[in-house]
Amino acid sequence: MQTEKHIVSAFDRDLEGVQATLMKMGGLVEAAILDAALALETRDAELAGRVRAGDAAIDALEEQVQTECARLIALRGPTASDLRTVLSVMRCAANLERCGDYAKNLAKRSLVLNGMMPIEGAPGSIRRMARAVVMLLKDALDAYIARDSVKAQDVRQRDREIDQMYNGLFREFLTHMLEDPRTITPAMHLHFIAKNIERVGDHATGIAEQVIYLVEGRIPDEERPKASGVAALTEASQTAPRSES
Amino acid sequence: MQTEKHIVSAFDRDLEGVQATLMKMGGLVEAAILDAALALETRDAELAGRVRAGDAAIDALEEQVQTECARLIALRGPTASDLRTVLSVMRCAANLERCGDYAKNLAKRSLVLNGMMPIEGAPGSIRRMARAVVMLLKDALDAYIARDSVKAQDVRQRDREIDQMYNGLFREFLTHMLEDPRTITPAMHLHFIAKNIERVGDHATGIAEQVIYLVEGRIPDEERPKASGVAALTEASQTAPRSES
Amino acid sequence: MTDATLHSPQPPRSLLVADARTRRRKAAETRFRAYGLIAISLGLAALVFLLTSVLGNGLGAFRQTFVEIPVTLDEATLDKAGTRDPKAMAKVTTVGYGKLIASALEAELAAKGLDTAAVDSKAIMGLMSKEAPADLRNQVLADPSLIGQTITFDAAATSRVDGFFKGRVTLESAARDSNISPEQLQLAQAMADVGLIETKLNLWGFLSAPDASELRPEVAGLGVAILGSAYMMLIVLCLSLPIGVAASIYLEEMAPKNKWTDLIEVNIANLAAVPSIVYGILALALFINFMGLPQSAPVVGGLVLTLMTLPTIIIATRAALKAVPPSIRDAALGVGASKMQSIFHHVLPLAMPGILTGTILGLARALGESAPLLLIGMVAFVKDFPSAPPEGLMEPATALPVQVYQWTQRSDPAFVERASGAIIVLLVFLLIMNAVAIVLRRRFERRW
Amino acid sequence: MSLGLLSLIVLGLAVLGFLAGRQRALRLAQGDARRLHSLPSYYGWQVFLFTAVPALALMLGWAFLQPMLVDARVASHLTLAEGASLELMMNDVRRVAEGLTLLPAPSSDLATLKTQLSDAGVALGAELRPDVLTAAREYHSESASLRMILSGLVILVALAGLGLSLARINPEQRARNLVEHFVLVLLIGCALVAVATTFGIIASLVTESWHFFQLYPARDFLFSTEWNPKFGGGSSLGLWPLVWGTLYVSLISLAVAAPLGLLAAIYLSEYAGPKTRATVKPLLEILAGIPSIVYGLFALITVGPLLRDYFAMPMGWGDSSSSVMTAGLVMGIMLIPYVSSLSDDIINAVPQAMRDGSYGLGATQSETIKRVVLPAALPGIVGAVLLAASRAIGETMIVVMGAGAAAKLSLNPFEAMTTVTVKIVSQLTGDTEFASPETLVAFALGLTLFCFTLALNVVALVIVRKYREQYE
Amino acid sequence: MSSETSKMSAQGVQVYYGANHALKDVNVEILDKTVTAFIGPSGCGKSTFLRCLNRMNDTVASARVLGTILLEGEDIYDKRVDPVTLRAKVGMVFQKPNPFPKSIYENVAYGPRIHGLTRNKAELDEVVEQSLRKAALWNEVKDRLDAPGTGLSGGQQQRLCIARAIATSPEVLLMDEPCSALDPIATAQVEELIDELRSQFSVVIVTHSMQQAARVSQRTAFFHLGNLVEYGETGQIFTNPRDPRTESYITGRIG
Amino acid sequence: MSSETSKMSAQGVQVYYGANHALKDVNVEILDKTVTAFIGPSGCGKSTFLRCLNRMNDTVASARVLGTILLEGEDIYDKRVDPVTLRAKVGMVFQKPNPFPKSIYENVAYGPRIHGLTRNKAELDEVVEQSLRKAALWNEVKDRLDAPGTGLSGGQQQRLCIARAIATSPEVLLMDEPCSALDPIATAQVEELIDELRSQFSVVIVTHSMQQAARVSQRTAFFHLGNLVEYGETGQIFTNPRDPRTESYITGRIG
Ligand SMILES: Nc1ncnc2c1ncn2[C@@H]1O[C@H](COP(=O)(O)OP(=O)(O)OP(=O)(O)O)[C@@H](O)[C@H]1O
Ligand SMILES: Nc1ncnc2c1ncn2[C@@H]1O[C@H](COP(=O)(O)OP(=O)(O)OP(=O)(O)O)[C@@H](O)[C@H]1O
Ligand SMILES: [Mg+2]
Ligand SMILES: [Mg+2]
Ligand SMILES: O=P([O-])([O-])[O-]
Repeated sequence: MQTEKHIVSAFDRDLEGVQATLMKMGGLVEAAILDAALALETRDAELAGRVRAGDAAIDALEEQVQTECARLIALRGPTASDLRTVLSVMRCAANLERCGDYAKNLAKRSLVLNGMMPIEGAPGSIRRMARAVVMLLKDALDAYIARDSVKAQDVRQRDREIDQMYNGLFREFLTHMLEDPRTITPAMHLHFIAKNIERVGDHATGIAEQVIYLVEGRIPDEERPKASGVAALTEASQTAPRSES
Repeated sequence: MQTEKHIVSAFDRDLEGVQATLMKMGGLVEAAILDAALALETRDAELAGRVRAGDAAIDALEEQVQTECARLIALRGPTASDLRTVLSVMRCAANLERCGDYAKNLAKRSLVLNGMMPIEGAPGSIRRMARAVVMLLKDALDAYIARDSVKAQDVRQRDREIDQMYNGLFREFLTHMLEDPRTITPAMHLHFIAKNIERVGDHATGIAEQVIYLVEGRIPDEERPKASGVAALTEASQTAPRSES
Repeated sequence: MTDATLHSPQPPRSLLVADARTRRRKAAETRFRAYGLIAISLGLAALVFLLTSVLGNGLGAFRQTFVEIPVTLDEATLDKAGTRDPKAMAKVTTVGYGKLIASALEAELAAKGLDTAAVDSKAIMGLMSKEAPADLRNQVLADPSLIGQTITFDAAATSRVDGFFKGRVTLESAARDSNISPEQLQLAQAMADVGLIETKLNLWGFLSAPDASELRPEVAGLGVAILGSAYMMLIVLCLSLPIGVAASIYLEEMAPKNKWTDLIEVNIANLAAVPSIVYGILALALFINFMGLPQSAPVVGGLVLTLMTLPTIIIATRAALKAVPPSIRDAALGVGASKMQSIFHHVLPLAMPGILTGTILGLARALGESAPLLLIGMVAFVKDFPSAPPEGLMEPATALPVQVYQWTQRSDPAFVERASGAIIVLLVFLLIMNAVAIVLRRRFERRW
Repeated sequence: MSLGLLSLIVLGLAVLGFLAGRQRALRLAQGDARRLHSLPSYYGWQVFLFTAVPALALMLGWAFLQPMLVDARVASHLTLAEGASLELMMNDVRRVAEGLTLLPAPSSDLATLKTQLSDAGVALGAELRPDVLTAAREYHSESASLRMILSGLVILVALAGLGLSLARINPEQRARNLVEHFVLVLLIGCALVAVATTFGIIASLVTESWHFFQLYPARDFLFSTEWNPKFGGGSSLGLWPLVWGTLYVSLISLAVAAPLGLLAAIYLSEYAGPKTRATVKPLLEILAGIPSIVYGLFALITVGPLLRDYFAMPMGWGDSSSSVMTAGLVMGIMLIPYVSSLSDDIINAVPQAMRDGSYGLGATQSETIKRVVLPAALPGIVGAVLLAASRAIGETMIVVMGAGAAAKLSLNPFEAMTTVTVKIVSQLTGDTEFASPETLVAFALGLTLFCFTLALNVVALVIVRKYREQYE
Repeated sequence: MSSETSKMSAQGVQVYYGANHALKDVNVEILDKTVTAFIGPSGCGKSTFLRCLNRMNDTVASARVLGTILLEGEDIYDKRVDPVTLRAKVGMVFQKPNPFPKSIYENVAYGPRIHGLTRNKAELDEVVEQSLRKAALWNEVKDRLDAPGTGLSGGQQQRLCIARAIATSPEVLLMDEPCSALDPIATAQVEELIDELRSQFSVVIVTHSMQQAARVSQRTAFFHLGNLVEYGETGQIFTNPRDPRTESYITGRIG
Repeated sequence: MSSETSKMSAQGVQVYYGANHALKDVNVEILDKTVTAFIGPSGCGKSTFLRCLNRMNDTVASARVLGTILLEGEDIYDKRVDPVTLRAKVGMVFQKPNPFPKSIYENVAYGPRIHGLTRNKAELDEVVEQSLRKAALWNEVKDRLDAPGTGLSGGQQQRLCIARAIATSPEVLLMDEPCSALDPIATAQVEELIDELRSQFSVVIVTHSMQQAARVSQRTAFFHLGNLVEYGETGQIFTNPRDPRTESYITGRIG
């Protein structure tokens, strides 16, 4: 990455502007996920409603970032690291937007769950997982800001932990369902919620990969260091299918 | 969109090349989804294995499209419709790649399901849904090739049908689970499979939106015409939460 | 495409081997170069030949053989009243002075013990220019205090004696010559041996003296011619520079580009190439015949040379104006200068070196021009200096190149030497003017 | 009041006007120049121009008209003797009148007056005749009074211009525009001088030739091959021997100058290093700067005898030192730089890109010159040679001094021949009387010469101009 | 970013060169404190229109301008308007840097001098310094104001020309391909300067380089065959032009 | 896309203009049937190096070239090599179109004529036609081969110059900013042509426009201050350059 200024400073200005928007988006998404998880735990319909409504703002920001980036490419014709920056901003925004969607979905499902039988401990577990994944997202964004590829690698590693948490929850909810058929419907929702939170982790990894792309000019080879490939699958075949779902 | 040639034909050549790659990707993805659904129905482990292995090719193609597009932007500095074309190709490739992931996941889960109790009629329903969604995807890609925004709008409308099919399957699997707790684990997998196929529909819609972006220069306002908004949700709250999950 | 058919017969050639064709081409190259060198050498040889011929013939004009005799300016003969009143003294004619000189010379010869038997006293006086007495008279009248003193008087020797010491006249040629006898020359040789006759530098005399008649080439000088030329140049400069510059500014900067200005342009280019003699005819018909200006006057010469120089100056000025890039004009107009302001503030000052160079070169050409002057009567024999301008402009004068022509038309071969000398003077003036022009151009040359 | 003093006064007034105008403008603007339409000095210039120009124009016009007016009035006093020309007498009158102004106390006695006059430096050829004296007196007083009137008028005009233009000043006045219009008119006037010159040339040549053809049949002039003027009358004035001589000399000179000049130009612009070029080019141009009189002398005293002694006499071709060959050779030397300089410019104007293009294809230098540069420059070079030809035809001094005076139609280049210009000079120098065909024929010759060179020049200029446009 | 008040307004402008109809019914509002770029293929009339805005076309004998052009509501083609005064208000910078071959100081001081804008030397000095500062040149030349302007580098020369134009405190600055004779780095500096100038002047720039128009302008006008095809916000013109001809030109399908 | 055999090879090339060390130790392999672009800031030595490749620098008295340059293995600076023969093999096209002021036919026929490449008129006609075809000009000029080359438009002139260079069937074509004097549409046509020529020749192009280098070349060499900083595949240079100086230049941080 270049640290000097562009000769024409307008480009630097534009680039900084769009990255600031991206960071704002990141903040909103993090808050949305945490809020949604809180709403689920506290059965706070009003908070959940706010999270659902807030997604529009995230969507709008994403659209703004995409338009700005397209404009930047059209007007400035960036190359090399500049181009990578713009493209990575676009991809990160797409990642964050999707995370926003998950938060909204979480909020929606938490409203649905409010009307159902609560499952002991589950919302707490969800919230813990949400907190962990938000930490991951935050770190990915920090790594982005700092163009810190080491930290980005770390994020990619830590996504495995999220995967493990998800596997744990998968089993937990399955147990509940088997134990008490009345919990089947709410557990289904919780299943989907957990899956979505796991996906947020994947998107954080996606952002971390953009950092590496930015710094090194190439997307890292394997999509992400996997827990253990086929072995994990056979194990998971009994529990939860891994990741890229 | 422009129909005339560029003065420098190399750009046209590049652009056509990358779009051809995209179409090839589309073909692979469609086949993968259909094959995976077939493997599920026929419990054909070998076919499922092939689908899983085939995803690497799709991923490679996606990476190729992304690199080519970045290169195209760096070398040609496209503007206006050219830029939109390049950006839409990048977004479509991301969409298709994700669809490829779903196909792979379907294949993986079908392997897992092979070892479990079969659920009557479910694989057939899944396969019907998969066929419908592949039709949708095909139409979306056709609309892309033809830059046909009318057809793209049609794709967006038809995504509702996929959503309805998914809702139907959701209830069906839920019934199975409630009726026979032994089916809970396989039904969970089927749930996720159905959800993923529904997501393929969403991605087809995403491609259709890119067509509209290409032709009209803007992403259509509401993400997609929804079945009925809040009304659908309250209904779905008892069944399946809609779409953006 | 049928690429295969293209250049198929050529076997691949190595760079390192020169084929016959290449060698032939190299030889042609060398030959061609030689032709150019030969042409230049011939041109330069002609120049050298011309200059040596002129110098060889003309340098002698700056040296003059003088008879040096001590003359006692006797008050009794020269100023009988003793009042030193110039009017009274002017009554004594050249004849009186002639006698004085003759006696002084004879006395001196006797004193030096030279044998004058072979020549009579008239012949002895014949060694000196017929102008000598007048010369002495002028000296005395200019400085009456000399009367009573004995001064060393340098009397110009006649052209034959002068020629003898410069090698132009020999004893044999003198034998065939009615104006000089071998005996006179032998006497002159003897006088030279004792220091009575000496050939010395006579630069000032040659440059300042007026023309002299056919019989006294030894005292003919360029004074009137130089003055006449100077007057004419003054007129040319004062008229052609402002008019030329003004006309150029109009034509180059102001005039609309249409058929009329095109015609004027061709007209000016043509005027520059009209033979100079045609201008002479114009001057004769217009200034002298029609307007009644006096013949032989510098004013007429000046006017005709002005007309001749004008196109040159206009062309040079327009070239100089054209060389100022249009961007300068745009720049001035762009900040709100009017057209006139842009021209007078920017274009003209920038073009000035070019204009001046052109003007000087035009003047130089005018200075060397003779044909038109012949026609307006400047070939007349003029012995009197014209007075100071402006009156002097109307008085008869001659000009350097015409003076040359005049002298070549005279029969005495001594005038050939004078003519060549005059040409050297003319060339020196031209050299100076051209040098100034070159310095100007070098100094202010601008590469945009 | 002399014209010089008068112009000084007018100029003085104009300078005063400038200062006053500037001052007044500033005062009207309360000292703040920004309120004025134009810069203050433009108001000054406006007053200056309105003061000086009309007054000076009046003065100049008057100066031209006055002699004619006075001449007309004075001529009536003269009794013209048999055979005497009015011209000559008027000259006397003017001289005497001029002398009268110089003398403090002119005597009334004719004889004393004459000595007085000659003492004052006015030498009179003939006796001073009484009618001449009266005429001179008349002339004197007429001139003096006219001069007085003129002075008064001029100063009045200047003052009027000054007053009027000062009065018109106000801050909104577009002084700059006014001044600029005024200057433009002056510029146009100057540009017209060039036109007037051509007009004057044509008019004088045509009118005098017209006089000639009234005295001498045009047919004989144009078609006769004999030139034999006799001042007693009965001359044959055929043009052809002169034209032949002119062309012959010009041809020889071009045969010398064209190849030498062109080759020299090629060498200088293409082969010579900057140092050689910087020395040789000015050296060659010296040849063009040398006045033709010098070449004339060179021909007369050096080349002529040389050719005669070493070529003509030994070969038995003639024994004249003046010859067509002498004049042609010397003129050829003179013309070398005309050809070389112009060709050099033209060759240099061929863009370097053209040469690079050729070198880039693997051409040698001489191939590049012969196949690219010269063909490109050819029209320009032709133009240069034509201009040199025009110069050769119009050249006077070299032929006057080198070619001889015998009008002949001969092919032998070592014989003396004569040219149009030589004959113009010989017919018009000396005492000229504008009444005989022997004198007037010079104008017809001049007209012929003018037409010849005009045609050549126009063709050459058109070619050169076209060529220049090619690369612009 | 830019206030949206109109500075100049061209209404139905048509230009003929003799019989050649070079500009056909052009309507443009030049906004205040905005960089407006004119783009289009060669010979489409960009420069012609630009030169209409300060009546530089008056100097072309064959040119005939119809229609109205208003500068702050006043018709600049009114008979009472002196083009000389107009050009002080609507400054111009040309394709090739064209400093006068005088000192840097004199270059900048020329405009104020001929228009009599200052009352004394101190005021003039002040104007010169301010203009050079605005043109981002002061620091580079402040120690050699007496050095000839032609001795500066190309980019500096162009900035000097801009300073010279600024010195008459114009309201609009017209620039006809101001960077086409400069190397890339000097171009960038001048572009940067244009970007800064926009806070104080309306800038109108003709450029052959679409990239440049994209970089420096907020508004872009696209000319084609003497017509104003499209005029709008630069981002929109470059990402989503309305007229297919603009689209074709921008994406390199027509020249 | 392009075969990877080396056509010309520069090894340790150094150029001095008098005492000015203009080019420092440049090593480049020019590949066969490939467009190689030289980019870099003004004065970095691009043209200098280009002109070393066909010894056009021989015409500059002060220039001194060290190092070896091989054309198909033969040292072109060998004493036995006649630059005249070399230049027929390594053709050159210049910045400004410079057709000879002759007919179109004569322009193209010039090279074959001076090198005696054809035996008769029919062969020459054939060569001219083929060259014009390759230069994508044949259809535009086939009906007026006798018209002067200078009467063509700028872009056509440049293509004529290319045809002229092709006519001696060179192995390498050098082009020094061949489009900088052309308008965008002509530029595009010439770029298109360069793209086509690559199937038959090695093309080396110097350009100031990075966009142009990106568009037409397969290999790019970046020069800076007389050094060859980076040389590689164009896509890589423009998306992911290895040297930070290249990166800075490409992204507009140094001029
Ligand atoms: N002084 C002139 N006399 C006659 N026609 C002119 C003149 N100036 C321009 N034209 C014509 O007017 C039209 C528009 O020219 P203009 O210079 O405005 O184009 P442009 O868009 O600025 O082109 P470029 O990008 O080449 O500068 C062209 O057809 C041109 O030939
Ligand atoms: N004929 C010459 N004599 C002396 N120095 C020269 C000559 N040609 C070039 N140079 C110097 O050599 C260096 C490299 O010049 P060169 O022309 O190769 O640069 P370039 O990269 O082509 O620049 P540009 O992009 O401006 O054409 C410069 O410093 C230049 O001043
Ligand atoms: Mg959303
Ligand atoms: Mg270069
Ligand atoms: O983001 P997904 O719904 O495709 O996992």
